[in-house]
Amino acid sequence: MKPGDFIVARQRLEAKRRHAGEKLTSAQDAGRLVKDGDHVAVGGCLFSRTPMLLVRELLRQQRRGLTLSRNLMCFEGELLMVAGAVDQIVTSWQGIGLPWGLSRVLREHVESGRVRMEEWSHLGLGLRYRAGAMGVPFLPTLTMLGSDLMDVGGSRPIACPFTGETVNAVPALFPDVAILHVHRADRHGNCQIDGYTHMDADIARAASTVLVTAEEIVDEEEFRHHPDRTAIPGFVVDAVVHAPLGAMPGECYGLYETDFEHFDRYVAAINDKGMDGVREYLDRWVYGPATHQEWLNLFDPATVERQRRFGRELTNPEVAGV
Amino acid sequence: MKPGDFIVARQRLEAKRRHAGEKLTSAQDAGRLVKDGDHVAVGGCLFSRTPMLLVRELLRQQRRGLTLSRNLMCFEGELLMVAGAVDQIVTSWQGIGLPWGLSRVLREHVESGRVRMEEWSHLGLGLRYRAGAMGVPFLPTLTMLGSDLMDVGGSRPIACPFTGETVNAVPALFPDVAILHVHRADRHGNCQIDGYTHMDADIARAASTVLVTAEEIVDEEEFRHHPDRTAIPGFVVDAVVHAPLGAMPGECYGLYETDFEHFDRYVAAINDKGMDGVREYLDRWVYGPATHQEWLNLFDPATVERQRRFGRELTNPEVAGV
Amino acid sequence: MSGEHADTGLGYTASELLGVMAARRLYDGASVFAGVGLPLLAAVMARKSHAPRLMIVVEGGVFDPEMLTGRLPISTNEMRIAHRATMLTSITDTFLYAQRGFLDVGFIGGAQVDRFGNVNSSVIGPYDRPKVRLPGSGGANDIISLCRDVMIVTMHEARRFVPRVDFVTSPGFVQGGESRKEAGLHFGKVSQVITNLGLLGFDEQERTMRLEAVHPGVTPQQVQDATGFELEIPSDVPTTAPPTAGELTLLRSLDPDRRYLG
Amino acid sequence: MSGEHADTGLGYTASELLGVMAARRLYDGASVFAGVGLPLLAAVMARKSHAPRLMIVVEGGVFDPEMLTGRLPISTNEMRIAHRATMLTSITDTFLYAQRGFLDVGFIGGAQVDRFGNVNSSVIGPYDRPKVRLPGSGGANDIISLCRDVMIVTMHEARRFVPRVDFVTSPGFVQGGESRKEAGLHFGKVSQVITNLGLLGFDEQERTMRLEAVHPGVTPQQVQDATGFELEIPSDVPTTAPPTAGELTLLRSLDPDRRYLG
Repeated sequence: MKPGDFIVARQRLEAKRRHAGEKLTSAQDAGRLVKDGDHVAVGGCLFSRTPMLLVRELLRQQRRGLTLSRNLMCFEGELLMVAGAVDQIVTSWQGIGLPWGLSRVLREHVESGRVRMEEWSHLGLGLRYRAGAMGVPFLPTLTMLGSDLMDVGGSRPIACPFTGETVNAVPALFPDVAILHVHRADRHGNCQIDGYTHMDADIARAASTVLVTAEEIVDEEEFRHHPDRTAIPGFVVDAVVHAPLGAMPGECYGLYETDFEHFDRYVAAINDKGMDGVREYLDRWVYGPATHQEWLNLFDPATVERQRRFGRELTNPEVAGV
Repeated sequence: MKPGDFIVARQRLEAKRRHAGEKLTSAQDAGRLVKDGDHVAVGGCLFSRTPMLLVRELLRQQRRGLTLSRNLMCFEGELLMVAGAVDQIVTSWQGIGLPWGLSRVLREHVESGRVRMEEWSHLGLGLRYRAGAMGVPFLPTLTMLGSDLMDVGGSRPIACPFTGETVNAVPALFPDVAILHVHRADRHGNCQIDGYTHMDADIARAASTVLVTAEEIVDEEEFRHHPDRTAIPGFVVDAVVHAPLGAMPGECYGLYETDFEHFDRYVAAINDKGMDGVREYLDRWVYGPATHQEWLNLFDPATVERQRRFGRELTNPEVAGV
Repeated sequence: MSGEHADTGLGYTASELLGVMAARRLYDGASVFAGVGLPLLAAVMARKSHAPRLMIVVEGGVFDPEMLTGRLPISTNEMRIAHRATMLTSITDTFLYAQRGFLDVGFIGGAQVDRFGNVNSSVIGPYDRPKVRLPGSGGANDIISLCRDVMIVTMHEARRFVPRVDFVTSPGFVQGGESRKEAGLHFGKVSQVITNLGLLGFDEQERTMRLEAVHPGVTPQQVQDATGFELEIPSDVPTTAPPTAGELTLLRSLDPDRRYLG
Repeated sequence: MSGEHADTGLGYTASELLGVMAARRLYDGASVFAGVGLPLLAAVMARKSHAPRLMIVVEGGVFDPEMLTGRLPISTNEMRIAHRATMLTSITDTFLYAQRGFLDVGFIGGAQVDRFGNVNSSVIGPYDRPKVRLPGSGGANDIISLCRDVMIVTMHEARRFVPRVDFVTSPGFVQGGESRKEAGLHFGKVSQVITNLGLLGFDEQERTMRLEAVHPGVTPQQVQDATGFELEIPSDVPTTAPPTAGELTLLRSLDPDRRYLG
């Protein structure tokens, strides 16, 4: 799809079999809705609410030629790059986090030309999703003007029709597929998110197909009891998969904190063995476990319990901060 | 301010004495922040969460030459028109509601040319506030194209720089003042809204000065306990006034329902006496009571209790609907 | 809508006829942008019968509400219409779902309709000094611009069905032909005009109004007589199936106080 | 930032010096867009001392958070940085508060800074086949474009302070003169570059970097030697007041594990 092509994007929505009923399905069936060459937008942000079950499913189903977009891309991007699933990433930042330094995976793949990195400012990419969510071809912004980022992704400086001032038009991004992890969903696809919402609500409306994993599958009554907590309405969603602890080793707000030691070990293996460190991780954590439960069984229960306690402590306002 | 002048709008924000502390004040002092000739945006929608204490204050302080904007304008617009406070209204619809027919007040003031009505589509006006909230001079939309509304308020059809397609650019609206009524606020101006949020969060960010009345003044801890419920952050707000039952005779979601009989009597008086019906209403309900409490005392306690019960019933999901 | 509460002599009123005809246009799994009044009643009725997974969306920021019997709402922005909703949000975001393409069906009314399906709810006479200042667009312009299929529901009177509306509040086919698309409206169209006399559609090329069906007991000539411009009338105009007893019973049960039905 | 943890020989490390100097720039009642690391520590420190009503905003959608001692965050998008916030929202909306003009102060770092205050955190070498692919802008471009006053905080090394950055990730004064404004950036500016050697600002006309102060024990020539282009150096360069014992005690108490301070 050409950047900003709101007409094709809407035609795709209209062409879809209308699907207001049951959305609950398996990760395998949800994953089959992704095709080789698709643009897949990943919800959450960095190591928060990364939809790891669907990331693993794309790896297990051996998708190829994907374009991957995410506002701050983390190790899920590295896994998909090393597995050869990705031709291009669209992001404002890629790494694990400051303590782990530059991403060797990113450097190897981009510097060699095997993967193209289309870089946007954080807001610039956010507005691209938002333009998609709004069904318009672009949004005007003041960010990125005067920078070399203007030329990387195809921003267009335009004259404001009212003031004559220069503003930056960023083209709408309409992903083929969005993959998201949320706190609660019902079988019709309604979703609740606790805490910060990252860009998930925009990504869901912008994408042609929306796949959601949820910590908990709840009854529709939960939504009728708290209607102002609904972040994504069901008619936007195509598939819902139950994935408790599904953002591990990252975090899910209020429920469990990121296990930073998991990333310590992951990065240490890369520093030790290069891309083979990632391949070993893939074997153990992605290709090994046949089900979500088998994957859960790989985590040390005491660690999981500790991360849950940390999550509760950090989001408990009774715990004094400075 | 010229339509869409984001530069002047931001200069006004920057020129304001930064004010991150105490915002709790009286209606009188809050009302003094509105000047003759100001553009005042009214929060809520129709008879929901109308900031009646501040509307009464503008009337009591005899503001003149106001431009009034609201997405669906209700009887607060009529009161201000009949009192001679308003030169122009900017809205998508004006009336009380379908059962009461065309607004005689609107007809008399607009047909005579005393008040100009700048009409936008409902979304069109919403996007003008949103553009203001975003700090950009305009937003593109597909609405209003092909209609005579394009010429009324100054929309501009423009060519999309990516697709070449025609989109409608609606200019940002930066009100001088926003007046809002919310469920809960703290003394630093943080606001919570229950249920539907209308356009209040956008209006607050778009305006140069923001005046809020709240059903309840709560401790900052309430916000730290439910941070994802905060609709408007304190640094956007200039004044907070405590106004329990402050949206009566209209509704406040979850707390009390609109007293439709109040509007029956109001409209009956207009049908009977024309504009004098409104003037008598002003005398009794606006100029008469010197304080918010005196105004509250004018309502029949049994009716207030009934409307509270209706409000609870309607928002209680345990009450079966069809 | 004067006359809408009059009995048609066939066991139902004009408003009941409009409600039933509107409900029949709704299909299971669809999302419908419904205003208050008959369209809302029609949507609830459809959900209670042939379209149980109909998603009702109301411009006040309300998704998938139920209704309390005897508490029919007066506006799109109140607790009565939000009862047991699965989602409550802002008004602007609600319309943006329509702009993105999520809303299948929309209903609007209006003071005047012209032969291209343009609707006026703004002014009779010139805009700046109108003879009659009507309430304004509200969401009507947005619904007709952004929803996939739009139905105009109105009483059929010659003073309403005018050759050219005084003011295009809500664009139907604008000037006919390709002019709607040329104005930038690539999506949505006025699919049908539902009146108390019949169902009207639009010529595929010219985009002028044509009669597609008459209701029981109505002749094509009666429809033409109640229309202020020349209608395209095919040689063979079908008659709609009359409201069934089941439809009427259901519809009436949803509005026992006859707040919308009169 | 190699060398940042080295003792300066004056009783504090380079990173402590940076933290204290950054904290001093913050004033009561201001809103500050703070990333993780030293800027966040500086903001918390300011709030604990001279700016109790400082509003900290974090791009992950976090307003006015507190911190748990010993749980300093690693990213702008996690529970550690959201602790006891008064508001949590979306990332895009958070940046839009900055675009509207609500954010007074922003801090950024970067791999390269040039004489116009442009910052590179994208690539060393050509964009398409870089010699070093750096992580990217994140929010740095947005902060420098949208906040009112922006401070660049970095270690002072000749390889960082280059005549022209390989890639302008975050525009300072672009090509100097009026070029930032001509590009459409009417607001915000790089007000100061805070390094371990001194404080630098920009000429009012040319917008080229100049030395404004040196830290205790540093000479202007040492600053020039650590800069890859010619600095404007006034004849009389003031020396900053050294971190006080109180400042250092407070700063260290906020990072007992020396996660940010090294």
